[in-house]
Amino acid sequence: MTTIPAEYGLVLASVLFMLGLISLLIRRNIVFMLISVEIMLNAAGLAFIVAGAKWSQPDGQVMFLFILTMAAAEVSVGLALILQIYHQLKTLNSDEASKMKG
Amino acid sequence: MSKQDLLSIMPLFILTSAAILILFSISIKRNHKVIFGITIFSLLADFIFLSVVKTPVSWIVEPLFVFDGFGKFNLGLLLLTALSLAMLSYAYFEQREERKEEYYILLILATLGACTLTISKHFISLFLGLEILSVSLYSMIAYLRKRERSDEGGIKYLIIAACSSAFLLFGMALIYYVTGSMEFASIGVYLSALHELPIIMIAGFGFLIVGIGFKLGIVPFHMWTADVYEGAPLPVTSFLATVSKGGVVALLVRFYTQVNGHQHDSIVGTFTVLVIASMFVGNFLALQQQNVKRLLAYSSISHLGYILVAFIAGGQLGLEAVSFYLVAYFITTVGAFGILTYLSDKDRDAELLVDFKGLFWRRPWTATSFSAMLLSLAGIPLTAGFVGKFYIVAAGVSSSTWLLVTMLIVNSAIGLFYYIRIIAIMCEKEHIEVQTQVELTPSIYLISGFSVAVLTIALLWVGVFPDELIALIQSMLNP
Amino acid sequence: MILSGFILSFMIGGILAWMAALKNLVLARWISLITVCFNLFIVIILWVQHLQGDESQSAWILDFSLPWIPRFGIGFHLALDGLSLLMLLLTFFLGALSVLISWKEIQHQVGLYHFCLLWVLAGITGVFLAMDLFLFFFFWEVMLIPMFFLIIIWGHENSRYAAFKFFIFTQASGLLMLVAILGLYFVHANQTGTFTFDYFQLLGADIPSGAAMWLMLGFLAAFIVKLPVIPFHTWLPDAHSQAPTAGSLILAGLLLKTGAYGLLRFIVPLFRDQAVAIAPWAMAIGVFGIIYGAILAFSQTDLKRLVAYTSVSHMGFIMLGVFSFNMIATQGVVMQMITHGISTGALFILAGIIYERIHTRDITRMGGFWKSMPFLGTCGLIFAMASLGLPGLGNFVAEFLVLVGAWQATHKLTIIATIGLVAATIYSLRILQKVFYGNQSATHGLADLSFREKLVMIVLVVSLIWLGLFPQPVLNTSRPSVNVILETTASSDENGTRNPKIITIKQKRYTHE
Amino acid sequence: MNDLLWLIPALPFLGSIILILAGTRLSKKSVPLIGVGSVGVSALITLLIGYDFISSDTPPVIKQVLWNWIDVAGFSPSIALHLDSLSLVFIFVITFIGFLIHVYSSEFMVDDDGYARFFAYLNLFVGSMLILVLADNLLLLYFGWEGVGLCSYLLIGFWYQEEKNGYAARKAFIMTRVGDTAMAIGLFMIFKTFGTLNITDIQLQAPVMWEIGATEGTIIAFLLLGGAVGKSAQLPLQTWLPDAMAGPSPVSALIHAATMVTAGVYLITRMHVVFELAPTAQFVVGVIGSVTLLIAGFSALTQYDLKRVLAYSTISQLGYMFLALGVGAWSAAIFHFMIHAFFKALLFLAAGAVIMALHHEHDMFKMGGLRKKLPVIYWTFLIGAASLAALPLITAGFFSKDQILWLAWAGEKGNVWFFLVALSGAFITAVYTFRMVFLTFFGEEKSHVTHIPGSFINIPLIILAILSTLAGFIELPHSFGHFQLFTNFLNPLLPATTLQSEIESTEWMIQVSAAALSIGGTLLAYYLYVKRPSLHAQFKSAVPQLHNFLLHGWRFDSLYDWVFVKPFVYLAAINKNDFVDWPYNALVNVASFIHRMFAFTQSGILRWYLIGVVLGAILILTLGLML
Repeated sequence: MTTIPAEYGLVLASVLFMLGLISLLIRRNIVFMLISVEIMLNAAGLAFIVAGAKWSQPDGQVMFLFILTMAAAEVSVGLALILQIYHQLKTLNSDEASKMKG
Repeated sequence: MSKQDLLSIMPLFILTSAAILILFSISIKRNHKVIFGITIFSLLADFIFLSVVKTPVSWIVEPLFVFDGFGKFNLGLLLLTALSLAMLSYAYFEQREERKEEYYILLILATLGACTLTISKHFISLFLGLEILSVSLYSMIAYLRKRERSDEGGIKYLIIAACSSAFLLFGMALIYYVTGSMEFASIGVYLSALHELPIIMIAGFGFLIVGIGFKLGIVPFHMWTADVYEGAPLPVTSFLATVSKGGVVALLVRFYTQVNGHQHDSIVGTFTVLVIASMFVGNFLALQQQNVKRLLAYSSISHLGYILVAFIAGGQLGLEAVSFYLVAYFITTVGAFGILTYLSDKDRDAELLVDFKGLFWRRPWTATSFSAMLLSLAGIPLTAGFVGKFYIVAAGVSSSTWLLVTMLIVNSAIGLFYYIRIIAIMCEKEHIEVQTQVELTPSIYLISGFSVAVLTIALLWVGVFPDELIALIQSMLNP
Repeated sequence: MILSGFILSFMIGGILAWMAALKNLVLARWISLITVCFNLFIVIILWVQHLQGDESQSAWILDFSLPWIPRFGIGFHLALDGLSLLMLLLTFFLGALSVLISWKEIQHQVGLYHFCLLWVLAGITGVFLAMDLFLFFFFWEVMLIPMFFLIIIWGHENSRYAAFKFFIFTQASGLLMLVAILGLYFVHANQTGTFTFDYFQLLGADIPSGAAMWLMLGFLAAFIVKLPVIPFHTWLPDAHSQAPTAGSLILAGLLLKTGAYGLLRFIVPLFRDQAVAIAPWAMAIGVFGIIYGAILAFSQTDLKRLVAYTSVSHMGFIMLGVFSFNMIATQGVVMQMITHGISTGALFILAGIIYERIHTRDITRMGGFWKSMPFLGTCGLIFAMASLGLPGLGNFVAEFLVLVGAWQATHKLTIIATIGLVAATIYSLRILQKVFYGNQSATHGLADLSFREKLVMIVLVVSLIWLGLFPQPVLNTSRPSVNVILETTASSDENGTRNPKIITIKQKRYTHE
Repeated sequence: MNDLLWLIPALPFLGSIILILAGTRLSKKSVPLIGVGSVGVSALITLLIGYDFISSDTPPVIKQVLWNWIDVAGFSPSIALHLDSLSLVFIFVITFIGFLIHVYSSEFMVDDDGYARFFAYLNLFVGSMLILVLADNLLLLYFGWEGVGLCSYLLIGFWYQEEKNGYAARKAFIMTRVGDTAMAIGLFMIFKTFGTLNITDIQLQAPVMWEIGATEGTIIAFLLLGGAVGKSAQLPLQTWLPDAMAGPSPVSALIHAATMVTAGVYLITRMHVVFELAPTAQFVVGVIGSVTLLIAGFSALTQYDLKRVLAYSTISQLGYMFLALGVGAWSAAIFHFMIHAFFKALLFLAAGAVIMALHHEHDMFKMGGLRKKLPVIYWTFLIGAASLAALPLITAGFFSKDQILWLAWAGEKGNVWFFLVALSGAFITAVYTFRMVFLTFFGEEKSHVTHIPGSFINIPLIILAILSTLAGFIELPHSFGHFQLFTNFLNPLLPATTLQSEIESTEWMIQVSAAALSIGGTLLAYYLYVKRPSLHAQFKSAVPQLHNFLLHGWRFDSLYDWVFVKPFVYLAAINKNDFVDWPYNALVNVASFIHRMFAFTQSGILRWYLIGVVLGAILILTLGLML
């Protein structure tokens, strides 16, 4: 059977990462920003898996599990915060949340 | 897992169990005093354990942790800082209507994360520590839910932190991809083999630096600092400024030394640029800042710059300088924020410069100790900050990194201005009418007052007789 | 032990005064007065003993040393020689006066005031005694903070600006010195392997000339900002004019002297060849300062500002003297440090007294005060004469010695400097003209001096005349230390740069001793 | 007896100290007791010491070291007094005339509320002047030199309520100070050369070290000359003296006629060795003297103010002395100094009395006809004037001036130009002197006398009048008598002037011409101001510019004003707030600008920060790749 070269995986991961990053930059809605961060994290996870596969070690996948867990925790806190923000600002536009500056 | 491993790792266990204990006690009955007691006790116990129990000089728990003098020193430092923060937190949260108790859990967990960082020798432990720290910080920053700014700070921190940790992870992944190992030491071995870094490696290190730079709040990842500092409750702000940064610095030092980065000009050069930028940007941002919290945030940016000067200078002296400066900086910062908490009242933090007008005549002692803190930040003799700065300059001169030393000098000259500006405002003669004291028994303030006093004394003591501390650091670093 | 006693007594006295002020203001004043006078008394005894002692003894009179920060080889090392003895005399003398003159002037936060005052004195004392470079730097910085508070809390209308300027100028230059000190430290360590900040050991270090130049510039920066030398003088007029009277007195009388002291104690012995190398520039800039300061002084209308610029002018003589490297000039510099301290301090006190009466420092609003304040007038006359270098008063001896010595080194510059005396005449007489001559402008509430003020004035006048007619004790006291300083300079012609001027001076000295 | 030498300067100092300290508390009686008494006693001691001095066959040199002033690396001037025949003459004049003037002042100033202050200053002056002439080293001399300068400043500005007095005083001090600066530099050079400032040593070493005309010697001589010119109000530093008349008349008499202004003469005579080694410098001395005497003489012709006439005449007479020094007629110069001290003091005191009598009227054209009203003043003034105009045979002035004329002609350093200048000067002197006399005392009365001077004013006048007649006879020219007490007295110290060969015979011609000219001048004055008073008015209207030009002392003041004063003041004014400060302020502004820029980046917008992070990442990557 043919194996996919590791570089491809890495490229895919980086593309994914880039996508996440760009959407993070262009999105105003905080929820979407959160989602794009998740994409970036998963991209990193993918990169780990690829690397692990390259060296045929479990560590990459272990790392991926950790990342998932962390992402979950992050999202939960994030959503709670977003609720609070919505209560106060009545909007999810991140640019509105700029009371502090200077 | 050997008994030795257990003993070594015990400090982390103690913290964890403390957190769980608090969880239980909350579920039984909410009682601020008790919770507070438990927190203090556990942190204290942890510290005592650390300092009393004899463990071998350097013990490695494969593959994640290493317990050497440096780690232990920073561990102790972080624990003490967390302790003093906890003591300051009591009065602060007592007068606020939100539910206070969970705060302590978060505090302990965040401390745990920071501690993990200091002793980690592996990407996984690094990642774990970092995330424990971050996640608990998200909620700590936004802890005062009623406060709009608190939430705003929280969300900002959350998004940027997540983004940066994504960078961090991706960087790790890349490094892992190249080297096939996630352990610092073996990465170092791999690197020492080749003299020219491959591009992916550079990218990896770059992303790593992004992640770490964010946590340290050095330029150009500094922008969140001011807003978050301002938004967060004061104890949390000081936690951000001290414990979280301290842990990361310790990690950075370890990683840097183990992969011996100072061999690679690209890394050194990058750091140099970042450091110089941080010093300048931090100081200039602080120059005419009207909000003390933000001012301290900006000044912390430049102070991180100072620390990293010694870090780049490297060598034995550099390492000592970093540790010493961390101590001095922690004492000073905690003290400064402690005084802010001490002055804050029910509905708002004392953060605007006008709150300090004529403080010398209203509260001479507070003002005196606050100006001591500020002078220490400015690096004026009789204070710990001076010796710290001296140490750093010494390190820089000894390794003759003249560029950085000159920049350091220039910046401390600039920095003088805004520190003494606060002092000047405190000296101003016209008294503004003393605002009505919050309806609390002063006994609550005793704790924070006490801890501030202790910090001030420590500050001056270290400033005048730094020798004990230096001896301690040396004994820890090079046994 | 006595030496650390001086410093400690000031610190403790300051704290006591602060405490006492919570109960009773007069008590606080007395405490600080007694502290200073006690030290003055002790140091006078030391001096008398020293004068009775034979000439041949070594330059160093007392020495006190404790380990402080072994890690860096920093010791708490104080030592006293003739030069520092004189400086201490001056410090305590002016210190006592500054307590006396702020007796009535300061009514606000008396305790804190005396605390700051005494701590400034402590810092200055430390600077004059420290024989460990780190310790020196430590005290160098310590004396600034209380001074800063003195200016900003008890200063005049624009005190904040002045205080900032003062603080930042001196601090920034001080940091440069810190770097230089560390550089010297490591250079010495690399050569000998012993890490130490001790003055006497560092004297031994022979530094690669390239590095030495930079290190010297580092030291120089701190000293010439303090002195101050054009173009680093601009902090001085503001600080002097805004500070309370005692503040100006200490600034002019003592803080500037720390700069001069530094030049003598560190620049010349540590970096002989480099000092010789830059000497022409240093002298030129000093001479320029003499003229420039005089012209600016002439144009001022704020009395204290005027006096401030006169001290810019006078400090030029110090630059000129120090960098002509010979006995006469250097002795002149020592004299100048003392006499300028007294005479300029006196002028500031005068300004303060007038300010207390008419609440302005603007000389265009003064005039004809001789009529109502003849005593003050007489004193003012004498001080003005002192500052224009009238023979029979201390400053003449100082300036003449400097000029005679400088003539050995350079003719052109000395001539210009001497022309500076004319300029000095012009501004000094302007003070008298505007303040005491003419018709009485402000008649209201011009009582002549109170007993306390008279006492201060008389003490000043007497000391000036005494220094003018019997300067020899002072010169004898400083001779051994000056000898030491110059020996090192002179010995630099055997090894390294040959410098004709120094050789001639050496011959001169030996033929006459 | 000679051990009392130190008392001579010490007593006046003591007196002034007492007066300063106790001043206001003393009564009108006791003030003059101290003030006059101290000077009187030192005059007495002077007489005693002088007696010893003369009676001892070989004139001794008394040296008295009081204490060691400064001693640094061979620079060791001490406070030491040195009395020889030259300084004896000076201290005699100073103490004796000083005493008379003190006596005079005790009445003259009695109504002034600064009575004690006046005597304090006056004593201080006498003390410093004595130090000046008794000093055995140049530094101590400089001490006295500056001291008298100070006193002159104080006394010119004695009436301090008048702003202009203050300015006149300041002018005097600063201008003399300019000269002093030159002198100070001279001292530096002397010390560099000889390693000492002791006068006798210098006089001994100088001939050894330099041959005649040595550059160094010449420079030093010129520098000393600078000092002398400043103090003695010679060109180009003469303009302060006329303004100095703002002081009370006794002050003008003592300081600005008899003693201080002659300090320059003293200095040059004292250092005559140096000047003899520097012919150029000495010649310049002569030139300065002659030019000054003419310029001042012409200015004197046009003055209105009685005292200003006297001031200009003083300048002119000092010019004579300088001329004498220039031709190496040392003793002649000193002799003229002494005589001049007598009659000029007399004239000033008399003028002061007149002015007081007319209630502070200075303008001669408002006086007149005082001959009857103030007989004593009139006669004494007349005698003084005669002596100033050098009317032949009867006046001391004749003999002293004649000697200078003769030596200007016959001395080997003299020449015909010096002589002619001196001769014409004599004529001018006679004219302005008697112009003064006639305007003041003749003609009809223009303002009436308010105050008749008492005996304390009259007696000194009479004594001085006697002196300025008889004192001349101690020194008679070769042509009749050849009786040279004074010259012989000074001789060992001051060498006699060597004459050109076989010129002796012409001396009587000189005297005759001088006598003729002075008499002629007197007559001319009589014709102009008594016979045909309209004439001088016509002259005035004929050439007003010339008249004003002379009236304002050849416009030297305006010249200096343009060349020195205005530029200085302008320079000071434009730089009042110190342009060195600008760069620092600029720095501050730049800093705050940068702050605002950075603060702008802290927009508080989340995505903005994220962009920051990303940019940072890019930056780091590029850095990593580049480095």
